[in-house]
Amino acid sequence: MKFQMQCAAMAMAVASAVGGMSIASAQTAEQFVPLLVYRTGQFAPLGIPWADGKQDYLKLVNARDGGVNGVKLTYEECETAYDAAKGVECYERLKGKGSGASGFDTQSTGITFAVTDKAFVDKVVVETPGYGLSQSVDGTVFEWNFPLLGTYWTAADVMIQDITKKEKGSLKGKKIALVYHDSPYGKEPIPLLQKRAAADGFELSLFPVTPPGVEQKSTWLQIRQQKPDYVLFWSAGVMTPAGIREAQASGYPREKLYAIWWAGSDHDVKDIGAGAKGYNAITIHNSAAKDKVHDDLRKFVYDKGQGTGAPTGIGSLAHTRGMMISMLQVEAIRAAQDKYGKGKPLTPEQVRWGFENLDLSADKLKALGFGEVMRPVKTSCANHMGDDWARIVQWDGGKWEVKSDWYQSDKKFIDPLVKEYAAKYAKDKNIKTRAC
Amino acid sequence: MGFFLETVFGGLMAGMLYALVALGFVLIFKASGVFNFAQGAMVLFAALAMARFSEWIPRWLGFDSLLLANLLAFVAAGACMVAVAWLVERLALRHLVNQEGITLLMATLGIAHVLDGAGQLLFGSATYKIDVGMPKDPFIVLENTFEGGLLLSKEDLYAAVAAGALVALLTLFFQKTRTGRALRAVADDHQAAQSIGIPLGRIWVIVWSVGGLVALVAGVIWGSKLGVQFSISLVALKAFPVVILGGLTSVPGAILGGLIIGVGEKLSEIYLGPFLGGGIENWFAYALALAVLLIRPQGLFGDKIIDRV
Amino acid sequence: MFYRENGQFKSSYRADLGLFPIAQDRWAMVALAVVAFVAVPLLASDYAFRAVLIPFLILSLAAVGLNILVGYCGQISLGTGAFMAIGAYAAYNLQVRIEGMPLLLSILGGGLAATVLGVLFGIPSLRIRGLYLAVATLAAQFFTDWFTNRVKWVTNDSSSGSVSVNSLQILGYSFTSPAERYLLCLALVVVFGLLAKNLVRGAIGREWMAIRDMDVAAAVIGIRPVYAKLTAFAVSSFIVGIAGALWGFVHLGAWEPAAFGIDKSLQLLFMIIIGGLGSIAGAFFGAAFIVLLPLLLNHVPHWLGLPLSTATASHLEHMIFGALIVFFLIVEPHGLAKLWSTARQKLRLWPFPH
Amino acid sequence: MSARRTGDVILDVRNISLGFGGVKALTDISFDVREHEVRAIIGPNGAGKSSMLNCINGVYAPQQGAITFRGKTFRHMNSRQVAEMGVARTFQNLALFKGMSVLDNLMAGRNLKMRSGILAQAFRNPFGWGGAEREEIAQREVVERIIDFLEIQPQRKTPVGQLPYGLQKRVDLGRALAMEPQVLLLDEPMAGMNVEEKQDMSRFILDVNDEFGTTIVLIEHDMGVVMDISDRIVVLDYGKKIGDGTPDEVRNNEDVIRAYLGAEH
Repeated sequence: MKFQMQCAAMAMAVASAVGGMSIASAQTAEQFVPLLVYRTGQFAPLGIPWADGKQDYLKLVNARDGGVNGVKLTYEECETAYDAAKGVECYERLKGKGSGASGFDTQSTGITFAVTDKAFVDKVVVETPGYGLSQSVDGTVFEWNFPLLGTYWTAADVMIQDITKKEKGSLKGKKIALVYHDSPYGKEPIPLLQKRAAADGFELSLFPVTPPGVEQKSTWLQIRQQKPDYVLFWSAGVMTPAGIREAQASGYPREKLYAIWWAGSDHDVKDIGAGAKGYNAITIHNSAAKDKVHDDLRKFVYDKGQGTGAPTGIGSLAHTRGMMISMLQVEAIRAAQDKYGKGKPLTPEQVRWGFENLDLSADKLKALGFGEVMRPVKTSCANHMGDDWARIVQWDGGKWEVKSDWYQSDKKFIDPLVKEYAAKYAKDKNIKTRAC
Repeated sequence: MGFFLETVFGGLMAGMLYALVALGFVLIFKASGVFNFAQGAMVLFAALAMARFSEWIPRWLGFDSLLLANLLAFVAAGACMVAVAWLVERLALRHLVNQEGITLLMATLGIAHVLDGAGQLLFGSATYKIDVGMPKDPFIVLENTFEGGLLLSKEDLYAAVAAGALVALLTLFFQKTRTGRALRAVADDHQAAQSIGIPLGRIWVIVWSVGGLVALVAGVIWGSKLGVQFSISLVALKAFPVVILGGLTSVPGAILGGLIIGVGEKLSEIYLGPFLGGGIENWFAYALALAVLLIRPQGLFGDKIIDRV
Repeated sequence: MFYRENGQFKSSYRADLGLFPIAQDRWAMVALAVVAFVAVPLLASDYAFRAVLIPFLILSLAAVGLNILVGYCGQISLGTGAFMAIGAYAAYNLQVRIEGMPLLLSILGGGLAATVLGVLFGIPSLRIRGLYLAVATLAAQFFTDWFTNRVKWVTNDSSSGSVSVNSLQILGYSFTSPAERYLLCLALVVVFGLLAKNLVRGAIGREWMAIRDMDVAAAVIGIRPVYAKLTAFAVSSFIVGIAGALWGFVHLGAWEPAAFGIDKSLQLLFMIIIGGLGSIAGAFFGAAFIVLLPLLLNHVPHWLGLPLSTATASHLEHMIFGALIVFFLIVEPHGLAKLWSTARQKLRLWPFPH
Repeated sequence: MSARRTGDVILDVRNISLGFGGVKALTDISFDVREHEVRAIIGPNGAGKSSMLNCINGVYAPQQGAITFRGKTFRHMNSRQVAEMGVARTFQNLALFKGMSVLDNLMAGRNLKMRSGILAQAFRNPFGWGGAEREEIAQREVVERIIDFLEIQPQRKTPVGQLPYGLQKRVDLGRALAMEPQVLLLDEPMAGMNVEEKQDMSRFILDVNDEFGTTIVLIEHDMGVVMDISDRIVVLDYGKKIGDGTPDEVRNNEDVIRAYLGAEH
């Protein structure tokens, strides 16, 4: 029996050796950025523009500024198809490339779990802007995780804030339902919402939808029966259009729907068009807005025919988010270079320092062409999320319209949760927390 | 009461669609003894073809009539499915005659991989639109019987009607036409059918084509509802319990099974779900099927097996 | 030439009953053991360990388990993922709930938990047969998916339903480096592989195969279908459960229920069909094939320097993978194990054709 | 013949009726089998001969009647019990375990005799700890004797699926013998054999009957063989018993003749 294992070992030794050669081709002044993506499978419609955005921005930086202080950005995509095991394989394949992987945006909750566990050992950064483990905000425990700009907890909190505003400041006796993708991703906001419900006196009812969620009739029949005042919609992939359709079919007003950002991209509602009119989505960035970065992208990349996706994709919500994520990655590298030497390729540890000392002021963002797109963010050793800003956009049947001003989550709900869950994680994995 | 009826009705509607997918399984299993795991992939492939052709054809031929576009697209997609059927028979089935059922099942899983890859490669993996002008908004009936009345979705209604029509059509096809009779002959006994000169190969191509067309209709219905994307290949998982509940070899079984599962899962989710924390309809459908099998191991309408030694 | 049986006469049945009746095989095995336990740990890269060898070993073990049920006892199961999941979650619970619970015991516990579920879902097999049973086993799959997702207790009340295990320690020695983890898996795989081999070549194995080949005749010679089938389910899901625990603890470290979804079940079924039904060795062949093929397909464009987009590449990968599956089923329905044994037969007589 | 050795009734079948849905396979069949005798059941195809054996084996459950074995009476039999009581069986159209080697097929016949539990088997080892290995070897020796007796030594390790028909029939017999039965039910052991093979087979059957004193119940179409080797004969036709007695009695029984001629014309 062992013989076959041997075959495997050898075959793989060869494979990895050859695979290794492409590593060898990396020259000195290059910084490697691994790109975990899913352009196929269940979540491809979201994954494609996201991946395009991530890659486009790196191309832009190379084309426009010749990299970061002269250090060219190299990158390689690896298809995960949103599958944890595949994701781990990609991570293992890319983590050592060049001077070391600058940071993994896994694009998946499941992969984040698996990779987080290894990142502690391998000492590479896992950046999860707007997803991942909400408690990983706590830098004292999660040295290598960076849920920048926001987590599902901040998102849920902001939704509640916006609803409260609509309800003239009080949710007493209101009914709010959470219709969620029955997976860790979908369940993430529950503890925060329960805390909120207790504090604000609204009644929270939970409606899990078994993935993939192509069939949600029973869920929406229940919604129709219980008539909640608002529905928070934590969906993904096909579950989103399916849900909106059922909402329409059961006559639930779309204006009362609040979707998480992964269910608030153009492709989610485009084809439903008028049917989704009034559908609200929270966004981590000012998705509706265009800014200099978009023009630059056209000028330096797409007009040269080097665009990753179709030019029409530029400015779409997911694409912009992709670019923003790459921008954060690049700025982390820049910050790290300021400390460890301009124009030098950096080790993952050094990049980590950059992530931990991000300070994107309004002017800086403006200079980068993101001034209109997002708000300033500043991370620290203890706070790996930085400042979370989010706002509500609404689908008017043809495009997204910004409906609210910027919100910031209410720390008095978030922070204790973060502490509690981070402590639990540290205990489970017996990680000794760093002092900050 | 009103709500209960709504639930049942919703279940029936959903069940009709499951039945449609299940039908594909049954047809193919009857005639070629293959449990076709690729059915879902076929639904996806067909839907992608339909969606993309209806988008491309007008551009190629330079006209803009939605109806015409859809008609042509449907024909084109149908042709694709026939081609797929032909290839499947040529490249796989033909070489796998009288293999174990499990081997054939695995082969269809391989085929499913190929179809998934090919479909997304040819037609793309983003979300695409099928617009056959299905009305989306609900309407209310029996307002004076129940307060609030019964809220029904036109889309579901049309979908169910379409599904029903297709089933009727197929039944006619099997009962009346020569090919239909030949198909049934094959289903009953391969050797015998061959010996009276029915060409198995051709029959398989036909039956897989029919399976493909069923997939196409299912694809159009689901696609126009959810938009066409990879995930609609997963509706197949909804059809499995239906198939075994009704009996692998029974067309009426597929229909009735579909309705039973549809209603069963909705009722379970709504009236049982809350006590179990919800999200139970998926496995409940299988549990239901399993329960029935324990009483009738060959499904409601399947053929009975007697040991002979 | 050197692979010859002649001159080796068995003077006792014991000799003939040995695992490897042919001397050359015995030597080959020894050599392989040395390579597996010594050479590989020294040579292989991090990537090879973590992304290839460890998953390969664990999946091989799972495939061995599944093969006992499908290949030896003829009961098709599409719910293997469920048994892996139960193994993983049970092991996890034992770890977190019992202070100082030894890792190996937790893993064994995982196996036992899976055994219970296996026997439970094996009961229908006494009445339901063939493809009906196959589809019915999906009930186990989807129920477990839901169960692990919904019942907070299973995930030790983790808010999201995802769990993560703490460092792997046995008798105070902690397995951190990929090589150590590889050896841990290897050791367990060898042990359970041998136990499985013993079972299938013994009385119980014959009962399973008898049920598979001709259940009525089996009953007539006094084999109880109930006992044979349920033991098959029990042993199979025990091994699968162990594999599941390893998959969660060693390979993933932290996971969500989706890690043991239906895809895993089908993947494992692929392994045993491609590798060879009713063959322990086949399970390893199959695992190697299914683990390596995508990686190789995935590397090919790199080697050839083809400028394929990620999407195109993975679509092609999908298609080629599927095509190869069909191709293998056509050319060798009995799997790689059969090819392997035919090759050995030829080698035995080489250079003569017969 | 061996008639002189026949002892008292060992197997007694009383008023057995069996039907599938509407179809009557057996109606009110009664006959007995004496120890050490060779008892034949004959009759045209579809007379219900195999169904009769299936009832004795507990494969089918008759709707009426009872079967008495060594004084113990059963409404219907349970395959396991039947086997434990020492009734073995061969099958009309080979019910061998095709995927298994000749050796394993015969060893399977010994499984009833094997005691070591699943754990003992799992931890089976060359040193004989736990006893599984020792047991295997002990049983293997018995099986090898049968292999010698049936002259199939060269095919030991061949999967039975690959053996020629004649040999498969022998393996089928061997598997039954491996159970060291007191009663041996043979369902058309010579069907589809050429003359030599038939002679071999009859020789084996008689040897078994003489040497081990095994009682034999035999279904066979070849009248020559039947008349030669059997002590008493039951004749079935359309699920009814139309004759019972010594070869000579049966030979001169009108109903039987009619049935057979009828069956031929």
